Amino acid sequence: MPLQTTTDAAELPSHDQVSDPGIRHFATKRYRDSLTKEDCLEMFRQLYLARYFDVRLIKEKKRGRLRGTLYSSHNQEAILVGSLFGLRSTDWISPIHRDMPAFFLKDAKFQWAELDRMGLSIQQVCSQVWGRVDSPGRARDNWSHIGSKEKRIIHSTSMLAGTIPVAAGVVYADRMNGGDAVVVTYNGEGSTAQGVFHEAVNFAAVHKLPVVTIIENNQWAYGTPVRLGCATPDVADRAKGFGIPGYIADGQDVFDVYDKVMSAVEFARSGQGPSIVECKTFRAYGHGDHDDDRANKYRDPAEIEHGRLRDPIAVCRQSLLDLGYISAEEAEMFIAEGKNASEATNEDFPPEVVDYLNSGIEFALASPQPEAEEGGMWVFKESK
Amino acid sequence: MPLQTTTDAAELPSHDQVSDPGIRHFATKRYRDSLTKEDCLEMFRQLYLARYFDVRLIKEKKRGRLRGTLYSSHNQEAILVGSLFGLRSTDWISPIHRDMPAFFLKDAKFQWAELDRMGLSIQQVCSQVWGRVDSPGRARDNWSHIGSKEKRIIHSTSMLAGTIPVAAGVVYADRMNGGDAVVVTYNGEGSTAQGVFHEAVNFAAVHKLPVVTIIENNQWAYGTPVRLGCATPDVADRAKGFGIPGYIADGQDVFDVYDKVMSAVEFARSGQGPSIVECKTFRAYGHGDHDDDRANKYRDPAEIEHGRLRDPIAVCRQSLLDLGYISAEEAEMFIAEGKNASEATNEDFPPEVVDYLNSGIEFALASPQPEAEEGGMWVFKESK
Amino acid sequence: MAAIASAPVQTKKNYLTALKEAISEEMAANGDMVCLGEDIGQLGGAFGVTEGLQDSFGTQRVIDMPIAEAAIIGASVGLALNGKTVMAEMQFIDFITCGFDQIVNMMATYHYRTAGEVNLPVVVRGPAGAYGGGALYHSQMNEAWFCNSPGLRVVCPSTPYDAKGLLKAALRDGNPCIFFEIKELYRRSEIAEILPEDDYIVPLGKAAVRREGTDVTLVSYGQNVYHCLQAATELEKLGVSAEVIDIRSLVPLDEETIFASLAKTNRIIVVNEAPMTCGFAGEIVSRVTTKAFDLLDAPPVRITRLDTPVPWVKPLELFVLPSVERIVQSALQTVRY
Amino acid sequence: MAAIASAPVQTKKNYLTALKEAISEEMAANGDMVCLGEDIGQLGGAFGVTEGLQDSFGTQRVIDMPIAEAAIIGASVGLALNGKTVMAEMQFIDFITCGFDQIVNMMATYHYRTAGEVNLPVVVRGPAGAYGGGALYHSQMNEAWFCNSPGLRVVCPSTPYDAKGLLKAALRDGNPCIFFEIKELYRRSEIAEILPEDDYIVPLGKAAVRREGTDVTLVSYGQNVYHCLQAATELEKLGVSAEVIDIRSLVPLDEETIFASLAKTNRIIVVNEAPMTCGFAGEIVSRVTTKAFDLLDAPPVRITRLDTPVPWVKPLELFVLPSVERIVQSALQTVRY
Ligand SMILES: Cc1ncc(C[n+]2csc(CCOP(=O)(O)OP(=O)(O)O)c2C)c(N)n1
Ligand SMILES: Cc1ncc(C[n+]2csc(CCOP(=O)(O)OP(=O)(O)O)c2C)c(N)n1
Ligand SMILES: [Mg+2]
Ligand SMILES: [Mg+2]
Repeated sequence: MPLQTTTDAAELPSHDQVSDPGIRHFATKRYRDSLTKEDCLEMFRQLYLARYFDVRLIKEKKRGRLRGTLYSSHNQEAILVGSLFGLRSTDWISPIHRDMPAFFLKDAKFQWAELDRMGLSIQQVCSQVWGRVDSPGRARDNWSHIGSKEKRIIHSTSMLAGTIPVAAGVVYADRMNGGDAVVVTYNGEGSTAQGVFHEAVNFAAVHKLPVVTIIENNQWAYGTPVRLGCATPDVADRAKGFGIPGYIADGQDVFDVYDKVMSAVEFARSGQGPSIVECKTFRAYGHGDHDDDRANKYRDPAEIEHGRLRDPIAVCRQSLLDLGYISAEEAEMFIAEGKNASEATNEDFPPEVVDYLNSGIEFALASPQPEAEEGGMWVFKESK
Repeated sequence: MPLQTTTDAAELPSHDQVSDPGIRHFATKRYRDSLTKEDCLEMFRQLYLARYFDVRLIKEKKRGRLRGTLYSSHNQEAILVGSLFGLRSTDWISPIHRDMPAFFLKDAKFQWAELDRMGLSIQQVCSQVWGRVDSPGRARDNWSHIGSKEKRIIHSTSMLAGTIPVAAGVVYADRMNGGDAVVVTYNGEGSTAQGVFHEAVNFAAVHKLPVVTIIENNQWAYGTPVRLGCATPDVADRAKGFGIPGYIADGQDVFDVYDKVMSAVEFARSGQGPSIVECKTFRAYGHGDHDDDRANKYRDPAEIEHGRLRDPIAVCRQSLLDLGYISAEEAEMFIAEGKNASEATNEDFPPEVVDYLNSGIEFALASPQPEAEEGGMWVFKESK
Repeated sequence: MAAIASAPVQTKKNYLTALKEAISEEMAANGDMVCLGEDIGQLGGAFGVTEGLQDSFGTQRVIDMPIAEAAIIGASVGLALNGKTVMAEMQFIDFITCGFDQIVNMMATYHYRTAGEVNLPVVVRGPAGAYGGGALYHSQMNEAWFCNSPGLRVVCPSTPYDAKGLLKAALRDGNPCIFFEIKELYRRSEIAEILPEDDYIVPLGKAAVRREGTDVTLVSYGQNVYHCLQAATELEKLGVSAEVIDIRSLVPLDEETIFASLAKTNRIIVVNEAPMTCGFAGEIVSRVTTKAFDLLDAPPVRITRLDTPVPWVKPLELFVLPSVERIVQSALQTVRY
Repeated sequence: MAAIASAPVQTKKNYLTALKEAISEEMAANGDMVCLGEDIGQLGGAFGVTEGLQDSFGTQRVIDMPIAEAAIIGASVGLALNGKTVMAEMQFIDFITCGFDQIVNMMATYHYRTAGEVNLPVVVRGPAGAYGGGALYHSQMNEAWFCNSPGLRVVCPSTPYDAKGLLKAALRDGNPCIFFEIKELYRRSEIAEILPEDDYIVPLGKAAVRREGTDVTLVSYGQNVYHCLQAATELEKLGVSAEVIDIRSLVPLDEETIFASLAKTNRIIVVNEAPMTCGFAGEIVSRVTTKAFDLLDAPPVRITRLDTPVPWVKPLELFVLPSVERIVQSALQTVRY
């Protein structure tokens, strides 16, 4: 058992033996145990990549190069990296506003520097961010509202929790076709108050559909604390109302997220149905970049400090050190944790990470804006 | 302890001591224990009244005197009588399609034969059924969609579960005014799949609003069995997703319903928040009278027989016998149980019950239809 | 015997049967088609439109859904996104409000925001319309909301032939469609008709001239077509020749047929049972006046429901709805203008 | 010092401040008023419209709601049913779709179905409108849905004065109201103005003539009023005198002011940034052509958003929306007709 769990993990009976649905705070360890050294280092790199994407975009925005709101995933990257790492190319995902890196991290295992993958390419994602024609949606909708039928990413609207029923339909169709795809949907804890969340998870529960609903519990929904949106001790308790498992993961620990999400994913894939995985984390900044200043008013400084204490990069690095996967010197090469965009420099990140994003940005800048006339196109598919 | 519970009731700690919200299958016995002989006999009479209302309306419809669909509450009357009996005149209710008798049973304790009460009068209810101007809504909307601000009954639309947020708002306002009113809302088990059910109960849970949500689990939502709408073992398990208590009552036993609902009501009244009370019952006929024939096809005859075995009138009578509140002779005077409208006669019901309804019907038949022009009125309140 | 088998007696079929045939034939022809809705399986639907469908195609392709309209629409989108053709039933079209966001924001726009990568062959159909005593929540014609939400086809047949042909066309069109069925026509025997044995469709965006005339054009759809036809009969007795157009599909709209009629009559009355303000009657009036102003010899007329809900008891209900008499009176005024 | 205190320098106030003042003044005057919405308390709302409100009036009267629009509307109905006056904020008006059923079926009809026993003083307000790069879900003008749903007031101010006066009027009106705020105007300094010290309202159903003219009438509301005014300025240079009407309230609509203008100009162009089909531009065109046909010397014109969603990137967004240029060109054509 090479990896230490950061939580006080207790061995649970295997999934098939768990008959009473409800919270499973701790999944079995078997999924994280099967990660190789290469896997672990890859996940570490991906954390840097997600962080760098965020830091860089904030810089670009400050330079006036970007339009729209930045919803930072700073301090929450372990959820994306850990949840995406174990997916198969046939699996679907449905990220939300705070999950931009998910688009290129999807199915990035071992090949995140390659261009052709089951996720979107960094070129496509950057083209979207810069509003260019090479965005997969030709920049018709903004920011995180991209996706790809081919790459199995569901396009969200702004309406929170709105993709969960779509996700359920997608895997229902897959199951009809004899497939074994799973869909992983992402939602903030605040979004679990939406009616459609309930309708969709309930439907999935009734039909035992392979829908994994990740709750990124970053304690805040815009300016509203979790206690004003949810009265259960844990947001994962929502699962009890549907008769499905609810897992709780340490959202700062990429390996714990991997563990719990893979438990949920394989539970789903084996036909046992949907589940909820609450990943406990903390929103580092404002809701969006426009909210950074105010977020320091409606949130207690002590709470912010505490919430940012366990940076996912640092937590992962410590695990790798403990495992002997990196040396003390290697560990000190790139210290990105805790640094806001204004403090971080390219030197804080592995060069391949910087190069990777640069290649995307360069591509995007060379891509033209769509022609105005496109605004009038594609309202309907032309009939045969 | 004069009353026997029909379920295997275990003593629970008092409400204040219950810290972990979740299912409480068995409430304390104290509420039913405080019922007097007079109370019990009154509830027995009210069961007859609810049943007679149903039987008589079916007869009237067969005679071609009524328009619209009849949603029979046959076999489910104990839920209405038991839940309404303990309410105060300041409390609100929100019944649905299957709960027509609730309108006149509300606050009927000791005075159900009087004309002026906190519920609607039988004259008003009959005027609504016959589409007359003396309906509290002047027969503008149909059947169960009546109510009264004055009598504290929320008007439902057809959209299932749609009154629960309204109920939450009503008691929020009451609490602001320093009141201690509780609202009791009624919903079928199928309706718990609606998004608005989730949104409203969640809101109530967050604010500990005195909202008691009764689930009439009659096993069927129109032509769909409960298992295709809900994946939890009990529908009351929905409560766990909100962090609130979920009670389960024997919906055939008026005293058990009274017990559990009063537990929920007093829990709510004391500021501890909302809860769900699942009353297990069985829909005797079709979804509506138009569905009677089909309901015998999509439902197993054995299931129907089993579901109708414990008629609430018979169950109550047996309790009264056991308690010595009625004699064996008295017990045999009115045998209404199990009888469909075609079989039942006025002789099967206590004469005061028949008279009571007759007075309502007579009144209604003397009440005129609204004038056509009223169709164009009251779209807006005229501005000051 | 052989002769009888080869030339069966053709029976007239009602509107409901026509819809049933459209669905079961499409299900048989397209293995990738799925139906979902409340009570559509074991029960066969509140009105029986899907009767027998689950027996024929199984529980996987004919899904009894929880009472959750947003989930029904959202799941339909997901099914279509992953290659299925979907028929989603609203038990009454009134309940579509509970899945409204999924319709106008998720489904209607999917093709647009993916620049054409994704198209969704989803038909959301359900019983609609008043005149039956259904009161506020079982009588609505809320088609205007969807006409004002770009990306949706909006269709409303008035005959069995059209019901079948338009539903098939909608299911094959590849775009999301809100399909308004007039429940008061479901079993109306007077309009039953013999349907073609062979597969056919009625193309979306093509109006039908139900009756030719020269003095005034009555434009309508759904149940009101019959009010117009009755009015035309009465008007004939009064010496007025009315042309009756059934537009059948609102989005896309066949403007040409309307303009061609107007070129003959120079007078137009639009009849529709939805509330007037921002309803589709106004849309037709606007199209005509902005695009064919010179054809008008008299002001166009809207005959619609008053701007009220649909009340329950009969006199009130009829008071707020278009009637044959209102059409006749308006037509007389218009031709005398 | 005393002089300064008694005659403070009056500062111009923007649209947002005007709204803030309306709400806080009504809250102060009416102890039975409650505000609810997402993030309206601790945060003060996404745009700051309720900034400071919770500090002044407490958490019980200024409620931070879960992200649940149906619960927000439904709870508003309940509060109003039990005697409260309610301001409910949609974080963006686009999200009203998630509470749509509660609005059109529960709230709009309550007065009607209780034959007047219950009336609901609920204003549902929220930021609306395009031109700001908000893309499909932060740009909508979906007022037509509500105009087609009897029982709702529908209001859309374009100036700080009106924003304050109309919001107060709506809160006192006693009927449910959907109040469209134009977020692009929230902080536009050019339109800031000095507001009366004393309490005032702008009555619902009264249009404002923003500029007088004789050749063509431009009718609009919200942001498009400024497009019309700019177009009028350019038209003046070209020798065309345009009258600009800001209707301000859609339901009820001040037809008289429009007809009076038309009596002068005999030409009308309606400008509106919502989709064309079944939008409010069509409603105005229909009212004019059915009720004031003889006043028209040229076909009325609708200048609206194309029947598309609002796309994100600027060139596309502007392509689908009404522009000053489109108005000018149309006006020139119209006067030459
Ligand atoms: C249906 C709906 N209502 C309101 C909003 C506005 N809104 C956008 S993000 C947000 C907060 C979301 O909080 P949470 O779900 O916790 O996700 P987080 O932003 O914290 O990651 C709100 C209220 C929305 N997008 N959709
Ligand atoms: C939002 C909505 N969707 C669908 C319907 C149609 N409908 C009316 S009653 C009913 C079944 C309700 O079942 P349940 O909640 O179990 O109540 P029961 O009739 O069994 O008492 C359905 C589907 C409706 N009224 N509202
Ligand atoms: Mg959050
Ligand atoms: Mg039921």
